[in-house]
This record gives sequence, structure tokens and C-alpha cells, in this order.
Amino acid sequence: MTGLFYGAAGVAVLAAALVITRRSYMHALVFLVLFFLAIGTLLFSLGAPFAAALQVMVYAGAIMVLFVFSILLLRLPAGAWRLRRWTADLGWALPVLFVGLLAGVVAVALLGGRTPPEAPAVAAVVPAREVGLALFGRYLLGVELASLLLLAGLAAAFHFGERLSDAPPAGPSAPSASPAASPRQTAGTDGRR
Amino acid sequence: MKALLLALPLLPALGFVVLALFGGSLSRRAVAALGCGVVAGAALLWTVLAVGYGVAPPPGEALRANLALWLAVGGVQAAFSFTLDPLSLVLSGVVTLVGFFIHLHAAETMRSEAGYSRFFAYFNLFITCMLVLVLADNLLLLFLGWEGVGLCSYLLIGFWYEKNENGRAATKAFLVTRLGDVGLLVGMLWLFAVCGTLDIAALNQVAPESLTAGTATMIALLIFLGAAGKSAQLPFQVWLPDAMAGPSPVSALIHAATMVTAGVYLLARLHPLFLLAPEVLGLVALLGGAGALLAALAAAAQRDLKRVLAYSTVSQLGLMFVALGVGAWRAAIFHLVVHAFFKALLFLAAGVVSDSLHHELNLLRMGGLRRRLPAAHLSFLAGAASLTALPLITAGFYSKDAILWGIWASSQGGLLLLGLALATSLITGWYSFRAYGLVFLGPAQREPHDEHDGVPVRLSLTVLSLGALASGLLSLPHLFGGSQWLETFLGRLLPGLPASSGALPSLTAEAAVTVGASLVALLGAGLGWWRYRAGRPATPPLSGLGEQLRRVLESGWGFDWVYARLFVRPFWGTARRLQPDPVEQGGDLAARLSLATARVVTSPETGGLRLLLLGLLIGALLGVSILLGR
Amino acid sequence: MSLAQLLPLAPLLLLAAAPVVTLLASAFSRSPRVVFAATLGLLAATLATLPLSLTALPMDVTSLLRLDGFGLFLLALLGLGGLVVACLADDTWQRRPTARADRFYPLLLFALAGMGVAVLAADFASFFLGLETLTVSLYGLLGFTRHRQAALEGGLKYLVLAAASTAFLLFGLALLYAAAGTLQLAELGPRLLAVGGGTGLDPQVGLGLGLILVAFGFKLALVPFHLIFPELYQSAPPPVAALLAAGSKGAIFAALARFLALSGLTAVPSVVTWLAFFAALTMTVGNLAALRQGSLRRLLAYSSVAHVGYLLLALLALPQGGLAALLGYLAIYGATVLVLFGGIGLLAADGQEADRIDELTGLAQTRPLLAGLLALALLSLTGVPLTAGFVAKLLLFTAAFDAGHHWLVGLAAANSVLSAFYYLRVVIVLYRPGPPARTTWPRASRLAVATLVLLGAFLLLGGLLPDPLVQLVRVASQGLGGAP
Amino acid sequence: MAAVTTEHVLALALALFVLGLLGILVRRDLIFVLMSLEIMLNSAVLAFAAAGARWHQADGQVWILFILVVAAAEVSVGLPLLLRLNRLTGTLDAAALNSQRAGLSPPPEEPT
Amino acid sequence: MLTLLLLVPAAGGLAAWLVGRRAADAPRKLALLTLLVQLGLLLLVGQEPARFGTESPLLEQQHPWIPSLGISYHLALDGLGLVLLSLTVFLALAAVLTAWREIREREGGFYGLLLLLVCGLTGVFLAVDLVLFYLFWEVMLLPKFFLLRYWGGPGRVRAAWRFLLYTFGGGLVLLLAILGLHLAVRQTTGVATFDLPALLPAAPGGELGLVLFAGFFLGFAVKLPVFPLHGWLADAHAEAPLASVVLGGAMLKAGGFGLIRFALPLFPAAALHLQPLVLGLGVATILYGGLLACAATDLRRIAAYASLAGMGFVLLGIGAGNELGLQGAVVGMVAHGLIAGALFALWVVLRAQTGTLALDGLGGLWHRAPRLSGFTLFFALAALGLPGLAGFVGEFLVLLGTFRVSPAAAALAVGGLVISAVFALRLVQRTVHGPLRVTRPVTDLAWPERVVLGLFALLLLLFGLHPQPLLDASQAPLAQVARTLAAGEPQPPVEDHPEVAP
Repeated sequence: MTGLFYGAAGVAVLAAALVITRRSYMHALVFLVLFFLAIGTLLFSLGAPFAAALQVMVYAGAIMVLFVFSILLLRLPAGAWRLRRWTADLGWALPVLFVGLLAGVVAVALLGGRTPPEAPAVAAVVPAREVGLALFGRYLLGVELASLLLLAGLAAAFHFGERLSDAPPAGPSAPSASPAASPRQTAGTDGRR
Repeated sequence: MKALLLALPLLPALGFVVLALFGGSLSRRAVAALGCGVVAGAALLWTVLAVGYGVAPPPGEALRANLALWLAVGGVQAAFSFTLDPLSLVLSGVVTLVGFFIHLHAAETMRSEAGYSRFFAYFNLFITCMLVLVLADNLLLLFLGWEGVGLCSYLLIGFWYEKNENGRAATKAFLVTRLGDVGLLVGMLWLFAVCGTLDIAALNQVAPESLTAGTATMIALLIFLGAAGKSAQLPFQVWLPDAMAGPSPVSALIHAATMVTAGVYLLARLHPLFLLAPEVLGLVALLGGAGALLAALAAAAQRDLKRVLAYSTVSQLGLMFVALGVGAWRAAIFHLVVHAFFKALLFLAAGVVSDSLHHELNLLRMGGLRRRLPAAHLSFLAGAASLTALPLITAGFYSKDAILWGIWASSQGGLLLLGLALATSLITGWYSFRAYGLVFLGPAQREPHDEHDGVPVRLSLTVLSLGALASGLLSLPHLFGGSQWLETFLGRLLPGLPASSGALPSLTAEAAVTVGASLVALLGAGLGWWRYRAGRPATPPLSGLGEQLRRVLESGWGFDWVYARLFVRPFWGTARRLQPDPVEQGGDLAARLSLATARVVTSPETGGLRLLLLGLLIGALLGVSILLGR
Repeated sequence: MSLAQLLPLAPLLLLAAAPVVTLLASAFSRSPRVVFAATLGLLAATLATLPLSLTALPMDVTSLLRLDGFGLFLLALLGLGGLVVACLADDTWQRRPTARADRFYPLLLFALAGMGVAVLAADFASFFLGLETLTVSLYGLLGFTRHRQAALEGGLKYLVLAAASTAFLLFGLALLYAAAGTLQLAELGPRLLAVGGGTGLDPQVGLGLGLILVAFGFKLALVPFHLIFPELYQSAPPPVAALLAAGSKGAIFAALARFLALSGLTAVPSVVTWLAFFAALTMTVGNLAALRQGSLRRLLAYSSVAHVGYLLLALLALPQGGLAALLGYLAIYGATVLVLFGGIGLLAADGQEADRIDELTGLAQTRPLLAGLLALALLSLTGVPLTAGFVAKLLLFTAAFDAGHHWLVGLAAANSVLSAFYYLRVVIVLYRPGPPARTTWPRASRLAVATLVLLGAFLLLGGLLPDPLVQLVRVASQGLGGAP
Repeated sequence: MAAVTTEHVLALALALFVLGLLGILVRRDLIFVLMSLEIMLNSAVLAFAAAGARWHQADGQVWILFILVVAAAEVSVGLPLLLRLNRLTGTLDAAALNSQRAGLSPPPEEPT
Repeated sequence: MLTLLLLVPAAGGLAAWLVGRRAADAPRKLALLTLLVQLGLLLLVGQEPARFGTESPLLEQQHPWIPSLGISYHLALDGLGLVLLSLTVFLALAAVLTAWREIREREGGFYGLLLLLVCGLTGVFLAVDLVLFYLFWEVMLLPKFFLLRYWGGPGRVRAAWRFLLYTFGGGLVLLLAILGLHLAVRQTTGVATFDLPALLPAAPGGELGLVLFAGFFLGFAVKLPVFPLHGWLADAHAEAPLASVVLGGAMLKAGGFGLIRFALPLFPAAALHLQPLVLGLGVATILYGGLLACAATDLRRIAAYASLAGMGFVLLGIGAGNELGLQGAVVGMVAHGLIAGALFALWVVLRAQTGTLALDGLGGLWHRAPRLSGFTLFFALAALGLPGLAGFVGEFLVLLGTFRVSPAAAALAVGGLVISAVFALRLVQRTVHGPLRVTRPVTDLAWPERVVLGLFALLLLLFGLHPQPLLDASQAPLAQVARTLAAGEPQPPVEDHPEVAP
């Protein structure tokens, strides 16, 4: 198990690093899948088989598909699949500096903790049964809420997703219908300064 | 009696109110009748009161009458109540009688002026305030009159308000006296804080017990400041010469006869307090003497007739202060009375002269008016003689003699003071007859138009001339077989001289002083007459040092120059520099700072997504650091 | 769970069922007004069933939810606020034709339901789910006018930031869970303190807490997490902005207050420092930034940032006076904000957003009632006596003063002076004499106007006779340890 | 090889979290930003797994379920939103999302 | 009865605002009527059987308002309040009459706000509950702000904001101090109250008392105003519609009133401890105000700084804290209210006649308008503290009171009298005296103006020569304050207050 863990850990880190540095959407997606699978493996190695299965199904299955469809739906002109540069300017330097700072602080805190390391992480497997009992016991309401959440997401997604080319509603002051129109100033910010 | 006493100041007040409210719609004749009438009434009232007082002196020598409560709170009690005692009787007599004749005079000489009713309104108000001042039985009421006369002085100096110089002179007069009043007011506060009362009689009674020597000295000094301001004494004398910007009757009434003597009155009124502070009395005498001499010298160098008289007033008041300082209280008051007559006379005569010369006051452009202005000539001569104290025939001789004798005989006196007084006397004679000669003798320089010759002017000049010459009879000294009636009468209130030896004054010594003083006066007068007997002498103008000295003297020893640099300019400099208000600007600074900071904190408004995420990151960093910091 | 438990839970159940019902309704009838009517009915039903819960207080519904006075009060506020927002939205969609306006109401109800769960949550799990329901619906609401680029942009930016903050929250929660072994609010605090050994926070706990508070900070728009909010207020439809300012912040504040009150973490110095630091920073920066705004919505956005800064004072005064002050402030501030955004919404139409303050010049001449309401709300925000805003400030300052945070209260007072400047500037513009900047305004629905008038009346009444309100919030806060 | 400790797992999660954070900060393309967000959420998944394992409770896995739900919801809303915006503006550049910049206008009057 | 005093101006203001839309000249008539009614009410109150001289209030009214916070609707009118209320109503009447010709636009709003301001002032003078007091304090502030902002002169924007930010800030400091006091008392006695009589015996001393006193002092000092906090004053006077400044004279008095009514009795020990500071500020205010008035070139600013100097005397009297000083402060407040009111009423006329209020454009008015000039002279004299006019009585009593505590402060303040003479005479010299510089045809005062100004003059003269009614009316409350201060700790009133229930 330990070997599995460290191996998967390496893969996960590597895959994540690759995802955020790719220039092609598709390459990135491939590494994202790899990342999700690695996480699934890690979950398995940490004694959470139920979670691992979910991970593989939901992430590597469903969410990935969403990404793929979206990229396809972008109707990118040929050749735009690859970005010319993966980041366009040097504006990221400052953020990276701060990320570094934060990471440093966090790492110090994490490793300086007084939580005794005597309990090994992989104590034992928590089987799916137990998880199921929790889900339909203590967390029953939580599950209901999760479904509510999904429904809300669905409603929102549906609102944005339906008929991509829907014409703006008819009205006395409806904006121009052309989606290619230059980014209009929204009303109210009429540019008078 | 009490009702009459109350009516005494109220009558002129009535005149003021009527004139102030309806003066504009009254005819000049009615205005004059009203303005003079109320003062005449006051004079009559005074006469009745005086007779009554003489016939049946009230118990305790003081008749008190209460008009109304002014304020009573937390131990302070002040009422509109008046006291008639020998001192206030004499003073109010001077105010009403001399005041009446000056009113009368002004009724004619001011007739052609615009603002005739305004003039009489102010004049009546002045008489009211002056009467309140001398009759007041508590210090607060006295202060009311004190400031009131100052106000009238201000208004009347600036009577011809179109000219800015007049306004400036008026303001100067008011402010300089007000500086002195700071002393008076603080002195009053201190007195109240220590003695717990503002009633003059009570104060005079409790002062010796409740004041320590140091406190008494300080309070006396402060009050002397007030008196010096009002009476144009060193170092406050600068305002009086400028105050001549007002009409001549004003100078006569306010700046010669009455208001300027208020300081003398105040010191006499509070003599028990001053007796507790011999050092202050010494200072009073010294400053008075020095002021007298300096002012006399300055008077000798003036080219403006009225300024000569103004410096002369400062000088004569100085003599009175010397008298006060040495403890010759009665002599000071005696001289005050006599001075009121002759100085009013001089001013009125000067007014007649200047009126006939189109308001010309420059001595060097006058001359030879003896024949054209006979009334003015005779009056001026009488006044000048009295001022010079020509022996025997003038009242001034007797009153000044009393002062000199006081200086000689008092334990507080001394040779220095005597010397100052005699020197003053000498120069007084010189400048009096210099002025007389320049105006009336010699060849005529300009053709005057006709003298005022109405009854009012004639009457007032005549009466005042009589007063200037004969009022000495009021207190003829023993040497001349007199009874010193006035001084005796005042003696009911004011103490006598602090005698040096305790022995009675010997007639020989008295005679010696008298003779000496007479000689000095005669010498000065003679020299003056001799030099200016034919008008302006034909000597070449002074040059170099002499001219400079003359200029210094003419400017009144350059006090104005010094004060301008010491006080006036720094004051205005500060006031202007505070404009615009730096504190206000400082307050705005906070607002500006806020807006500038606002500019900074709104600057990320235009960023994109990355900036927003950066905000998140920074927040996380801050928050985590704080929580880890324990 | 039994029937006895179910009955008191009725309001929440109704609230949770409402979006589903309206979603179905909108599937059958695309008329926004029908769905609107259904929404009104459901919300009214929710409010009507509230008394059912009163008898059973306090009550635990599994370990995830806890019904108590505090939560019930907030639930009532949510219901009322939802009604107002719905009425405003009805007016907005009548005048601003938008594709599928009927979908707005389910999303609104989802958001309300999420908030309802969050304020009742007794476990971080339920809080998290409620919060996410709210957030996800907000994505939809923020970008609801999907033909407008700005709205979509706003929604997307918010999504990225919110998701990132969610990640922070989750990571923090995981750390706390790793340290304490539970995420139930009531048990979490003592265990966390125990891990620290009584001397403060264990670094790992501190880290977890810090990361959680990042998410709270973002949702509450504390400085420097506030940067996106001015844009959102400007780009979102007015009712959504109102919901964002009055509702979501309030609900999250309440949840945070519950957590802090139950955990006893406010006794930890570093937590106090955190609250004080962000309170000071937030109110000052918010007010300063508002000084220079020419857009009314941005101004209100910064003002709401500042007000959150004030509200943090209430957390510092936990539990004694702080809870009551918090509830009172939330109720009054919520009403005020609804009036303001509602008022703007009534004036706005597509193409004429009535956003620049200048545009409102002389509004009192053309729309006196609306101008009066706006002015009243602005005065209330300033904290002028006789308006409810004064009572809110009084409660808050008293509580914080009592808790010993004198300097912060002083700073808040100084900030109030700053805020007076920009609030009253708008009032002045409203009543400026001379020709008004605009003479024609869109016609507003009577219902919406009536709603605003009612809110205005509340602001006035709350200032004149605030006693019932004060009593109510005191009673409501008792369950969590508030002073009687 | 020693047993895997909670610290190690958490450190790994942290590393992934930071990588995700870097991604959303550095990348300007919104698709990548969304992917990076997924990485961040997954790091939280891992952390919960570690915590659950430490206490040997099912709660960790329950939380992972919730996280998955949330991630799904976010993505399912985010991607359509992104698509619609892309149709309107033709860009996926995060830096271009600032049309509100023009909404800044000066305040009505400056008193001082 | 007391509520009626509040309701009448409020209702009148509302009505004036409402009718302003219909008829242009109705608001002023309505305002006049309202104030006359108010005056009538006050006279009725003043007729109360002679309860002056007792320490319990003349009229009192108490109802619970927000019992849960310890706030009650507690109004009480004592002699001091009566004096200042009467002043307020008189000045308001004068303001309406002066505005009669000055204000010609949006009269409904103007008079509405003016009456609201009167309502606020009335409340300030009546409220005994501290929160209620603060409430009226703010009600006083906003109408003035809007009057200034909408009806003011060219610099109104800056002036209005300065006024608002200063006074609102001061008010918040006051509020914080009130809260602090409330909490401190709650801690010691367990009673949550904002009611002054209940707070009096339990007000904290020591360092806390010092801090709270400083808070109260700051809050009131901004309003008074006191030397370094006076930044708003000049602009507010120079830019506001002059008619509203006539009433503004009464507003400054609220600061002095607050100090006497609240700050001193609550924290006598602290007041004694900080006495040198207060006296020093008083002296600084007198001198600074005087100096600024001397160099100002606009009549409005001269009058504004003159009232700053006058308020310095008030502060001095309050700082002295003995009966004389306090009485002097009260008379001074009345006197300066009248003087400032009169001057600004005069400026309205002057500006209408000459078109300017800058010294450079004026001069020699006596030629053309002797009555106008006479009044100018009279009020200038009142401003310089001429004995016989009301100003002097106040100043003299203050000085008497101060001298007992600090001779140096008194002496310096007397120096301020010289400065006041400088600016008053300069004012006279540059407007009514000197060569004629006004180019417009100037007519003298019309009858209504004569009546208004004449009333001011009459009152100044009356209180200068017979201030006893004022002194008697306010004697009892002031004496108690003075006693409290002398003892250094809160003193129970001589008569027992039924409402003092610990």
C-alpha cells in the first residue's frame, strides 16, 4: 500500500504540473484524466475504496466529458486548439510570489503541528458499507441537500446552456442580436466619464 | 432729595433717547432747545441738590438713592444707585455747569453742521454717562459710566466721520483707553475676589482690613492703569492729541473739562485703597510729574492750536496726578475744577478762532486776530492766564499753588517732584503765551470771517472766563485770607496731606512756595510773550539737531512711533497672517488625506480576474499569518 | 426523525421544496408571473408555518441542523427578504424583457433554501452544502440576463473566485477534521482548543481555521477579498444585487456567528486579532473607497463592504450582546439595502441603468416618493437617529464597547463620519433643485412600490419604536448564549 | 518504506493545492482556470481522505462525496457560462473580463 | 405640554414643506404662525406658578420608550432650558422675518427645514435622557446642513461639508461617551439606563470619568465651537443663507447648554481636573476668534469670528464652574445669540441695499441710511461688550467667576475685550463711517426691518440693564451644578426627584 501511495502521489503531482502548463486543451485534458486516476488510486491506498470508485466515475467519467464537450462546443477556428503561449504576460510573477509565500507559511504550520504522528494513515480500510450507513444515517439530510445542490446547479446550467444562439429578447431597447458584436458597454455604464 | 438725585442723570438720558429716536425729524431749534434744555435742567437740579446738601448735610455725608437693581447673583450685587457726597457733588457740578455752557456754545457753533441732532444726542449721552460715573455708588456702575464716556468720546471724535483720519483718531482714543481699562477691570475683579463687594463705600471701608500690602499694591497699580488711560497719563497719553479731530466743543467738554479728569476722580474716590499702596502713589506722582513736563515740552513745539491745548491738558492732568500721588487729594480736585473752567474756555475760544478761519488750526498761519475776534481774544487771554497761573488774578494760580504746596509739604513729596512741577510751570507759561502771541498778536496772515457773536457763544465765553479767573475764590488759601472753602468741604471725605513733620504748615513756607511759583510762572509767561509779542518771530528755521529735536517734541516724544512698532504692527501682522485661518486649513487636511487615500484604495478597481485572485491570496496570507501568530 | 420532528421543520422543508415546485411550474408555464405567484405563495406558506416551529425550540434535526431562536429569526428574515426580492424581480422582469424570466424564481428559491440551511446548520457539512447551494444559484442569478456580457462576466468571475474560496474552505475543513475528528460545530471548538493544549491554537488548527476564514472572508467581501463585489453589484440585475448584499452576506455572517459562538474560539487571542484586524481594514477601506464613487451601485457595494466591517464588531462581542446586535443589525441593514437596490431597480430599464449618481439629480421632483424612500434608506445607513439604522448602530456599538473594543468602536465612529459624506452626497443629489437630469423614468409596478413603502415604514418605525425589535432579537439570541 | 502518515498525505494535498492555485493564477485561459480549480478541489478530497483515515471514520468519504457533488455542480454551471460568454465575446481570456472598467465614473462633487 | 413644544414646530415644518408646492408665500406665513404659537406655549409655560428657584424642573414628562435598552422619553424643562428655548423661538421668529425678503425660492423646503431645526433645538433643551438628547442633537444638525447646502452662497458645497463632518464627528464622539457612561453605570449598579437623573449618582470618577468627560467635552466643543475645532464655523456663517444664521446663533448655544446640563454634573471631578485645560481653551478661543475677526474682510466672517470669541467667554465661564461663571455663561449665550442674530439680520438688509458684504465695498453709509447705520453701531457696540448691553453682563460675570479660579485666565480674557473693541470699531469704521463708497442707491430701513432690529436692540438693552429675570430663571439649576462641582462629586438635588430610583 505504501508503495502504491507514493507512486500514485508522484504521478498526481506530475500530472497536475503538466495540466497547468500545457498549451493544448486536449493535452491538458489527458493529463487531467491521469491526475484524477492518480487521486483515485491514492484514495484507494488510503483505505477509502468507496471514494476511490466515486472519484473515478464522477471525475474521470462525467466531469471529463463535460470538459471535452465544452471544448468541442467552443467552435474554435482550426489551429486555435493550441494556444500560442500558455500565459500571455508577466502579470503572474507577483501572484506566484504570493503563492510561494502562502505555501511556505502553510508548510511550516503543517509540519510544525503537534498532532502526534503515531497514528498511521492507513490504519484500516473503511468499507463502502460503513459509508453507506453514514450516508443514510447521520448524513441523510446531507444527501438530500446534495441533491438540492445538484438540482440548483442543473437549473443554472440549463439557463445558461439552452440554445446557445438564442436571440436577445425583443424589447424596446434590446441590444444588437449579433453575438459577434464588439463587447458592448452595458447600459447604465454608458461610458460618459 | 433722592428723587432729584435720581433725576440728575436721567434727565440728560431722556434728552438722548428723544434725540436718538426722533432727532432726525426735529428742527434745529428744537434740537438745540432740547439738548441744552435737559442739561440746563440737570444744572438746576444740581443747584437745588447742592443747596440742599449745604443746608442739611445727609447723615454720613452721603446721600444715596437707589433707582433699580441691576444684577444680583452669587454674591455680586450691583444696582443703579447713586451717592451724593462732597466729591461727587463737586464733580457733578463741574459736569452739569461747565457742560451746560459748552452745550450752549455748541448750539450756536455747530448749527451749520450736518448731524446736528446726532451731535446733541451724543452730547447728552455723554453728560448722562459722566454723571453716572461720578455719582455711581458701586464700581460696576462706575464702569458703566466709564465705558459710556469712552464711547461718547469715540463717537464725538469721529463726529465728522467722512474723513478716515477722524475715524482713526477716534478708534485710537477708544482703544488706548480700553487698554487701560483692562487694568481697571482686572483690578475690579481682584477687589471683588478679595473683598466680596463692589460697593465703593463698603470697599473703602473693608479694604484696609482685608487687603495685604502686596495685593493692595497690585490692585492699586491695576486701577491706576485704568485711570492713566482715561486721563491720558504716561504711558497712555498718545491718544489725546489725536482726539482733537473732533469739534471744538467736544474737546472742551470731553477732552478738557470732564472725561479726562475721570482718572483723577477715580483715584480720589478710591483713596483709601491707594493709601494702602504708597509705592503706587509714588509711581503715580512720578509718572504724573514726568508726564507733565514731557507734555509741556511737547506743547511748546506744536503747530496746531488744539494740539497745544491737548498737550497742555496732559500736562495739567499730570500735575493733578502729582497732587494725588503726594496725597494732596483736595488740591487735585480743586485744580480739576479750575482746570475744567479754563481749559474749556481755551478750547471754546480756539473753536471760535478756527471757525472763523475755515477750520484752520495751524498756528503759523494765524496772527493778528486780536482786533477781529475780540471775544475770542479776551477769553483766550483769560484762559491762558489762568493756565499759566498768573498770580493773584487767576484761578489757576490758586489751584496750582495748592498743588505745589502739597508737594512741598507732603511727606510723599520731594524736591524732584517739586522741580518737575516748577519746570512744567515755567514751560506752561511759555507755550501759553506762544500760542496767544501766534494767534492774536502780530500782523494778520489771513482775513477771518466774522466771529460767532450770538448770545450763546458770548454767554458761554463770558461765564467760563469768569470761572477761569474767579473760581479760585472757591478755595482761597489762608495766605490770602481765604478759608479754603472747597478744600474744607472736600475734607469731609478726602484726607488731608500726610504732613512730613506733623506740624501745621507755616505761613512763611507757604509764602515762599507761592512766591517762587509765581516767579516761575511769570518768567515763563514773560518769555513767551516777549518772543511772540509780534506774532511769528522772523528767525530762520531751525536746522540740524534743533529741527530734529523740534520734530521729536512735536510728535509728542515719538511715543506713537515706538508703539506702532511695539504693538500695533505686530498685532495686525499676526491677525493678517492668521487669515486664512490655519486651523481651518488643518481641518481640511484630514479631508484631503481621506480623498487621497481613497484614490489609492480604489486603484485596483480596474483590474481583471487575476487581480481579484491576488486579493484572495493576499487575504489568505494575512489571515493565516494572524492566526498562526498566536 | 419522526413526525414530531417533521412538523417544526415544516418551514425549512417548504423552503427546500419551493424551488423544486417552481421549477416544475416553470416547466409547465413559461409565464414569469405564474411562477412569481407560485413563489409568493410558497414563501408566504413558509412564513406562515414558522409558528409551528416555535413550540419545539430548540430542536436538533439529526446532527446536521439545529432549530433554535437564532436560526428561526434568520429564517423569518430570509422569507421576508425573499418576498421582497421576488416582488422587485417581478417588477424588473416586467420592464426588462429577458429570456426565460420564469427561471429566475426557482434560482432565487434555491438560493434562499441554501441560506436557510446555512443559518440552521449545526455541522460544517450541512453548512457547506447550504453554502454551495447558495453559491451555485448565485452563479445563475448573477449572470441571469444572459444576453448581457457584463452579467455573464460577473457570474463567471464570481464562479472562479467562489470555487477557489471553496477549495480553501475544504482544505481548511479537512485540516480541522484531521485535528479534531469531527466537524460538528458544537463539539469542534472544545476539541480544537484541546489540541492546542490550552495555550492557543495548534499551528495546524490555526492553519485550518485561517483557510476556512478565507472562504468566509470572500463570501462576506472583507477587504482584500472585496475586489470583485463592486463589479458584481453593477452588473447583476438589481434584485440580485439586493439579494447578494442583504441576504447571502447575512446568512453567512449568521453561520460564522453560530460557529464562533458555539466553539468559544473568540476567547483565543489570535482569533480576536483576526477579527479586529479585518474589521478595521474592511470598514476603513470600504468607506474610503466609497468616497470616490460616481456609480451608485459601486458606492453601495463599498458601503456594504464597510458595513460588514462594522458587523465584525458584533462577532467580537460574542456571545453576550453581540448576537442580538448582529441579528438586529442584519434585519435593519437588510431592509435598508433592499430599499436602495429596490429603488434603483424601479428606476432602471435596459439601456438606462440609473447607475450614475448624477443621473438621479433632482429625482425628488419627478419621483418624490421614490426619492423620499431612497433618502430615508441613505439616512438610515448613515445612522441618523429616528431611523432604524441608528438603532442598529446603537446596538452594535454598545455591544462592542461592552466587550472592551473601545478603539475599534472609535474607528467605526470615525468611519461613520466618512460614510456620512458619501451617503448624504447622494441625498443632496436627489433633492437638488434646478432641472432634473432625467424627467422620464420607467413605470414601476405597484406591488414593488408598495413593498418598498412597507420597508420604508419599517425603517421609520424601527427608528421610532424599536423596542419590539430589540426584544425580539434578544429573545432570539438567547439560544446561543446571548444576554437576555 | 515507513507507513504513510497523515502528515505526508496532507503535504501531498498541499502540494497539489498549490499547483492548482498556481494554475488559476498563472493561466489566462478560462478552460485552464477551471481545470486548475478541479485540481484544487481534488487536493481537498485527498486531505479529507487522510483525515478520515486518521480517525478511521466514514465521514471522510462522505465529505468526498459532497465535494464531488459540488465539483460537478460548479463545472456544470461554469462550462455553459463560459460557452455563452465565448459566443458573446469570442474570447476565453480571463484578462478580457473587465468590461465593467468603463463603469467607473467620477463622484458628483468634490467639496474640497 | 413639553411634547407639544416639540410637535408644534415639527408639524409646522411638515405643513410648510407640503404647502410650499401649492402656494409660494404660504410657507412663510405658516412658519410665522407656528412660531407665534410656539411663543405662546412658552409664555404659558413661563406663567407656571413661581417654581423658579426650586431645583426640580418646571415641567417634566417621562414615558418608557425603548425599555429594553434603558432609553426613555424623558423631557424636562428647567429655568435654564426655558431661557434658551425662549431665545431659540425669538431668534427663529427673527429668522423667519429676515427670510421674508431674502429667500425667494423653494420656500416650502426652507421653512420646513428651519422649523425642523427649531424642533431639534427644542428637543436638545428639553431632553433628559441621553439618547433622546443625542437624537435631537442630530435632528438639529441635518436641517442646518441642508439649508446650507441648498440655499447657501457660492462656497456652499465646501461650507456644508465642513459643517457636517465636524459636527457629525463631534456628535459621534458624544455618542460614544454616552455609551461609555451607560455601560460603566450598568457595570457598577446593574441598571441599564440612559436617564440623566439615574446616571448622575453613579457616574464614574477617576480615569474613566476623565475619559468620558473628555468625550462629552469634545462633542460639545465642536458645536460651541472651541478654538482648534472651529474649522466649520466661518464658512458655515459666511455661506449659509443669512436668515438661517440668525437662528444658528441659538444652535451654538446647544453646545454650552450640553456642557452645563450634562458634562459638568456628571463628571465634576474630571471637570475640576481638566479645568486648566478648559480655561486655557476658552482664553485661546477668545483671543484667536478676536484676532481673526480683526483681519477678516467680510462682514459675515467678522460676525462669525466675533461669535467664536463670544463662545470663548461662555466656555471660560463653564470652565470656571462656579455659580458666577455659569450664570455669566448663560447670560453670555443669550447675549451672543442676540448679537449674532442681530448682526446677521442686519447683514441681510445691508446686502439687499448695497449688494455686498465685503468691507471694501462698504463705507460711509451714515450719509444715506442713518437708521441702518445706527443699528450697525449699536450691535457693534454690543459685540465689544459695552456695559449696559447684555454682552457685558455675561462677560463680567464670567470674568468674576473665572478670576476666583484663575486670575491669569481672567486677565488674558480681559485682553480679549480689547481685541473685540478693535474688530467692532473696525467694522463700524469700514461700513457706516468713512467716505461713501456704496454706489447703489440706498434707502434706509423699512418698517418691518426696524421692528425686528429694534426688538433685538431692545432685548440687548433690557438684558444689559436688567438681566435679573435671566439670572433668576436659571439660578437654581446652575447653583446646583456649581455645588456639584465645588464638592467634586455628584450632589443630590435639594428636592428629591421621584424618578431617581437606583
